[in-house]
Amino acid sequence: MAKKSMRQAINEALASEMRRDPRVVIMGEDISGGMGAPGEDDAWGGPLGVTKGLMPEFGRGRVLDTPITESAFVGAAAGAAASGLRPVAELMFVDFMGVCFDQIFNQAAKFRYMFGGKAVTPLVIRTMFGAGLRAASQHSQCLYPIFTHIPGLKVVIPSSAYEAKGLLIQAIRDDDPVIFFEHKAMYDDEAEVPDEAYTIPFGEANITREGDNVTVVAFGRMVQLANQVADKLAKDGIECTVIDPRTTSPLDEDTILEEVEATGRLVIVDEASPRCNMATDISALVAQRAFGALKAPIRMVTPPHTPVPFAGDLEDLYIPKPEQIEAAIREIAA
Amino acid sequence: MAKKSMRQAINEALASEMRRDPRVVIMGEDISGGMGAPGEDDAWGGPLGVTKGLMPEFGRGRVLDTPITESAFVGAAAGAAASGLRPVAELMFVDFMGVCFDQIFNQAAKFRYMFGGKAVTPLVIRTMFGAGLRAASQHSQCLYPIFTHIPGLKVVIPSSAYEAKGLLIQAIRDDDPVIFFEHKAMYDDEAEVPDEAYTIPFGEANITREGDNVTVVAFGRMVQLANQVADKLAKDGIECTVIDPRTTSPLDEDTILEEVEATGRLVIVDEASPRCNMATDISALVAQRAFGALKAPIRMVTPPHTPVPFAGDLEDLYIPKPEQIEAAIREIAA
Amino acid sequence: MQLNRDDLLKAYRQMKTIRVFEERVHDEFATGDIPGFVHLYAGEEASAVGICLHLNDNDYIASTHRGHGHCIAKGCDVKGMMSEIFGRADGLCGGKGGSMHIADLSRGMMGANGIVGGGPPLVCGAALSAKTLGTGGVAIAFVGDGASNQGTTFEAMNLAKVWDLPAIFVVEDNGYAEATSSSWSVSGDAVKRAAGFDIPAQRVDGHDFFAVNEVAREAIERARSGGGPSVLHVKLNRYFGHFEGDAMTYRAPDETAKLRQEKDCLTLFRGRVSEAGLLEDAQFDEIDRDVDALIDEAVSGARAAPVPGAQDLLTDVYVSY
Amino acid sequence: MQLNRDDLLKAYRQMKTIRVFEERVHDEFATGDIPGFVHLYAGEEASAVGICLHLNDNDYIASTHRGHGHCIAKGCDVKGMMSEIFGRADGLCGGKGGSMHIADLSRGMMGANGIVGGGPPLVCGAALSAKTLGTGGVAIAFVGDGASNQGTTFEAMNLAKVWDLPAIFVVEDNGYAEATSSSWSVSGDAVKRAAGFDIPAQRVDGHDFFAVNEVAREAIERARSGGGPSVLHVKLNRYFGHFEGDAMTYRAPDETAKLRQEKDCLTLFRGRVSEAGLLEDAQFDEIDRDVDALIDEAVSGARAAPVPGAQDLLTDVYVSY
Ligand SMILES: Cc1ncc(C[n+]2csc(CCOP(=O)(O)OP(=O)(O)O)c2C)c(N)n1
Ligand SMILES: Cc1ncc(C[n+]2csc(CCOP(=O)(O)OP(=O)(O)O)c2C)c(N)n1
Ligand SMILES: [Mg+2]
Ligand SMILES: [Mg+2]
Repeated sequence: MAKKSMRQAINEALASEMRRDPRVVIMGEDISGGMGAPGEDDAWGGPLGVTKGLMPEFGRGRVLDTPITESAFVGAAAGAAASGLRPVAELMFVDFMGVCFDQIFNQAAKFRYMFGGKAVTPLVIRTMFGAGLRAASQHSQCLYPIFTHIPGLKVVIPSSAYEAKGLLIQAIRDDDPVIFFEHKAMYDDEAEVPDEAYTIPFGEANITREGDNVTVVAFGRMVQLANQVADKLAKDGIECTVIDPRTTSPLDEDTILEEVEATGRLVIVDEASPRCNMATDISALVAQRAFGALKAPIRMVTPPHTPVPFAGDLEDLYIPKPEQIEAAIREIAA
Repeated sequence: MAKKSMRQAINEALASEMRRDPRVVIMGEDISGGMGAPGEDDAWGGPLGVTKGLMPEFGRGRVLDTPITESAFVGAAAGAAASGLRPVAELMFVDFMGVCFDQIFNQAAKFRYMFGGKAVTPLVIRTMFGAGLRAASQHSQCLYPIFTHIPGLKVVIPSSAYEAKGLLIQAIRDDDPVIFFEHKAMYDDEAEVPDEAYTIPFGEANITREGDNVTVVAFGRMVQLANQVADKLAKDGIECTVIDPRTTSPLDEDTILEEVEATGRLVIVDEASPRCNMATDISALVAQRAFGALKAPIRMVTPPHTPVPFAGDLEDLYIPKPEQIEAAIREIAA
Repeated sequence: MQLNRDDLLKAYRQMKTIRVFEERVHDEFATGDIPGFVHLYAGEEASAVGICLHLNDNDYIASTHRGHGHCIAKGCDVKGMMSEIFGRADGLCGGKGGSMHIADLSRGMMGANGIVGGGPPLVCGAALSAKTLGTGGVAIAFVGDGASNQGTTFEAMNLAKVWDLPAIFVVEDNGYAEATSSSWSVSGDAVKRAAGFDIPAQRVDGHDFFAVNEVAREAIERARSGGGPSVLHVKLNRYFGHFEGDAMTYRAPDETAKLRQEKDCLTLFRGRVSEAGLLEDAQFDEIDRDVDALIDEAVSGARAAPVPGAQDLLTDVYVSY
Repeated sequence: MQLNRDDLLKAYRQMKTIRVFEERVHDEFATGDIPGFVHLYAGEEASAVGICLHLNDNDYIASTHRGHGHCIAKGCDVKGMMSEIFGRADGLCGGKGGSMHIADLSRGMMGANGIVGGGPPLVCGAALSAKTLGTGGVAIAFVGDGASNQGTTFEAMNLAKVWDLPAIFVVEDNGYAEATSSSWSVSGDAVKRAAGFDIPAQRVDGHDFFAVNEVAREAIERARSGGGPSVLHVKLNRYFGHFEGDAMTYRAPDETAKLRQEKDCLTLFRGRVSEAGLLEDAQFDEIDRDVDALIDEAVSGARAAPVPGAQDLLTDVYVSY
């Protein structure tokens, strides 16, 4: 197996599903790039090059660049999904959901229920999230708690290149609307990624590390940080179980509850804004259903309740840091 | 003091602030009604008559009907707030936030932070929420957890006509963007409401009932249900403290923590979808900061993770019911 | 008139079905037995029927909150619709959707929609499916005058043109959005706006079935043959309030009475067809009787049908859990 | 030409300031010391300056992600801007906003905006404030060709017309939205689209300061005197990539070089003004020296300025907590 970047893993997932199923089409702003322009074709392949090479292979009929018109093309993806295609739409930054959320949460997400179970809407929305690139308040948000809140959506947050490929292929084969969160600071992160297609099922958490003292649940890029910290603490005799839920909706409640039953201690690391986020969601799950096992307060490591600041030093203070995770674990492990 | 409906209480709050401050303007679809039409002026006063009578008193310059164009007029309200007016925009149903969320969460909510503390955006958005009117999936949602998630917004949920008047006047006088949630099934609910203007501060919970056994936190219409259940249980010797936080952002954490310290038992009643909602938010607060006091698992009473169904019997099953609240309290009170 | 007798019979039957359906829902609503918000299409029948007569199950439409007429014209089962409106388990959506969410994807009906302007983007998608899968289908978004001001509608028009989709946007301008006159809320008009996108557009009298049918034929043929999107601006009127319960004080006192007398699309249709000697009174009367019986049956069926139960609350959120 | 010498001097100084500012940010970005996404306005100066020359601090503008030029033309402090772009505590936004969020409400600059199409609704609000409070002000939204397809832009145009607001929508059509040509993404054009709303519109060569200044004068006078909104379609070009780091492979190889040679707004301005004998070379040269010195100072000031600290992270979320 070769080391591949998350960028390449996602590209491979798209290519393999487009080869496999002619109903898979992709769309988004500059996902190929150069429409109507005098220079090169496929000039961009998305702003970060993730979709590069797909248009040359699959043609403009299946790789659809769009005007800047998120409501129309995300809605078009929803409508296409309900009428026979399996579209993968790219919402460049999840921060842009505010101009097209209706088509996601009131249309795609609710078709099946409102229509009495008769609609099938195999829509995937890929989107970039997260802080760390000095992209400031309107290009750095996580927002997955908002999507997790909405019944009818599935929400996926891969924590590595390997996870990204398997989860994206699963997302494309899934018959429900899925929103797929790609951390913008992770595209160059490498992992062993098989060349062939593989799927990782939704709602099955990945236990990346086992230990008896503290359970740590983390999402997306925070999984990496949690693992680093756990490695470090192991040297001091504090052994952590680290859980990557992979999907926040559906959520693998059983694995989380079982692991908390075993350790009695829980830290949750969530890069999203702290109110009504995944850290609170999992805290609540455990405080309701594994209360008897808890030996210490639950600890949440999140950013503060502020927009994401621009200046590098402020942004670094904003994002959850290994030291904060470590402090939280130590505090309750003691 | 006279008994007044929540409809009238809100109308009085708007009228009193419009009299007091010429910068207060209101806008929304048919908030007066009849623009360009051959029949009566002020034909609607909003779809439920809440703003009736304001146009005749304040004129079309300050009571602005709009085309169906939520992005434009909610954004206009934000822009007007940043440039000298104090607008109150009506987003008819909060379910429509999906077509205008960007102007709320990326623009109004973030101005102050992004601009280094130099913007003041005294914007109020009034909106209808909640189930119970057989209005189906796209007209019955709560969605306040989404707004609570966003730094820079204040989120208000009055639980009675009295609360509505005082909190809305506070909202209009507040210098930050506020979203004000009116439960559509409560407009006819009556309470003693003073004729004169009064304010209820944000971030100060109301303890509607005191008791030693169980703390119940509820929001909006659920406060009424919680009080009913508490009255009933008192006869069986189970004494509840019921807390109405009034605002979910800012949240009066201290009152909640103090009361849980006292009772050691917590039930949260939230009409919003169960994932990443206020019930999880408060569970997490308590599991982190009052863990030592907790004598029993936290219990959350919420609807299921489904869209709101249309048929009456299904909707009644969907909405949290007194029996569920009672069962949750009894379970942990024992 | 390119229509044969069968077409005329079908058109009349559909328009009449919509009319009787809506008048009956109006009456039943007054009994208090229909829950929720109900928006009636009566008066606008020539638009839905005139347009959908050109369509088959391969074609898609997206409708609005005022969706009953489009549903019937697109072939949705009338009894299933009535049951849905009453919130019954045998409703088209199992009672989970109600009046504002009736859909039948198997007939190409993508749903009434509770969100003003919700449909146009969806229709771009259905048109894209048709184009990509080569089904030969077209997709039509019905929007109101009010919805014609919503950003989604403009975006969808531009996208349909840029992507060269077999999509048609029908602006049903009934003069009002709730209590607001379109003469105030719509600056410019739908035809000029279409010109802004280089999209061919036609204005048509929506009381005149034949006029609607004809402009729709052109637009649909253009779409089917790869000629891209069109806009139709259909001027018409609604007979009832915005929703059931609306006192309509914003309208002139005699407005609807006059419209019913002078502009009724059914009366105009019958008059014109009779005059041309294409159908006989007996044929009309037979349809009238059929339709009355059908709607009676639909209402009594709906009233007798079971309501959904607890077992239905949690299903249909996802295909796979 | 209705402009006096002071106007011409001011216009040249501002255009030159923008140009040197942007060329310098380009160079500084290449050193790796400027964080985040930076979009440069070089090449488009005649638009911002030609328009904003008519404005005062009572007037508002809303800008885009490509905001530096609008900021300078609207009177934002150049040193504060540079510090902001470097993320320093003395930046116009205390380092919290960065290039995409520079604002100064005291100068009527409502912010660059990271959301394409974010500005037009805000401008309706500023225009409403002006109208309601009787300030005599106008409000101008700058949008790109790409943003001209966003629903918010259309909605704002209709609302401005329906509310009869002193608002102007300037579509700065630089031929591209990221890597996508406006010839492909924009069906119709901005002038035709304005006609769809019955809004007066003008197309203008954005390389020609005087042409821009003149059409802007008309539109702004109309707005100030209660004549309602206008649209300007300004055709121009950007010299750098969409953002810093863009290799611009979608453009023709010699495209920007040719533009700089043939269409440069500064060169055209200087040539025309010199030819008419209105200003002398020495005057231009003096401004050039001033501007170079100012930008040098701005950069060295920004580089030397302290960064914001932990105490700044949690402030400025709310006015009251
Ligand atoms: C996004 C959104 N805004 C507002 C509403 C409330 N609403 C429902 S129908 C309606 C009027 C629609 O008018 P029009 O498009 O002309 O359709 P008509 O009712 O005349 O058929 C409004 C404002 C809504 N459902 N969705
Ligand atoms: C809502 C939204 N969609 C997409 C983007 C990403 N984006 C930033 S700038 C840009 C291109 C804008 O093009 P145009 O409006 O022509 O302005 P220009 O860059 O040419 O000045 C895009 C797609 C965004 N910031 N916001
Ligand atoms: Mg209408
Ligand atoms: Mg451009």
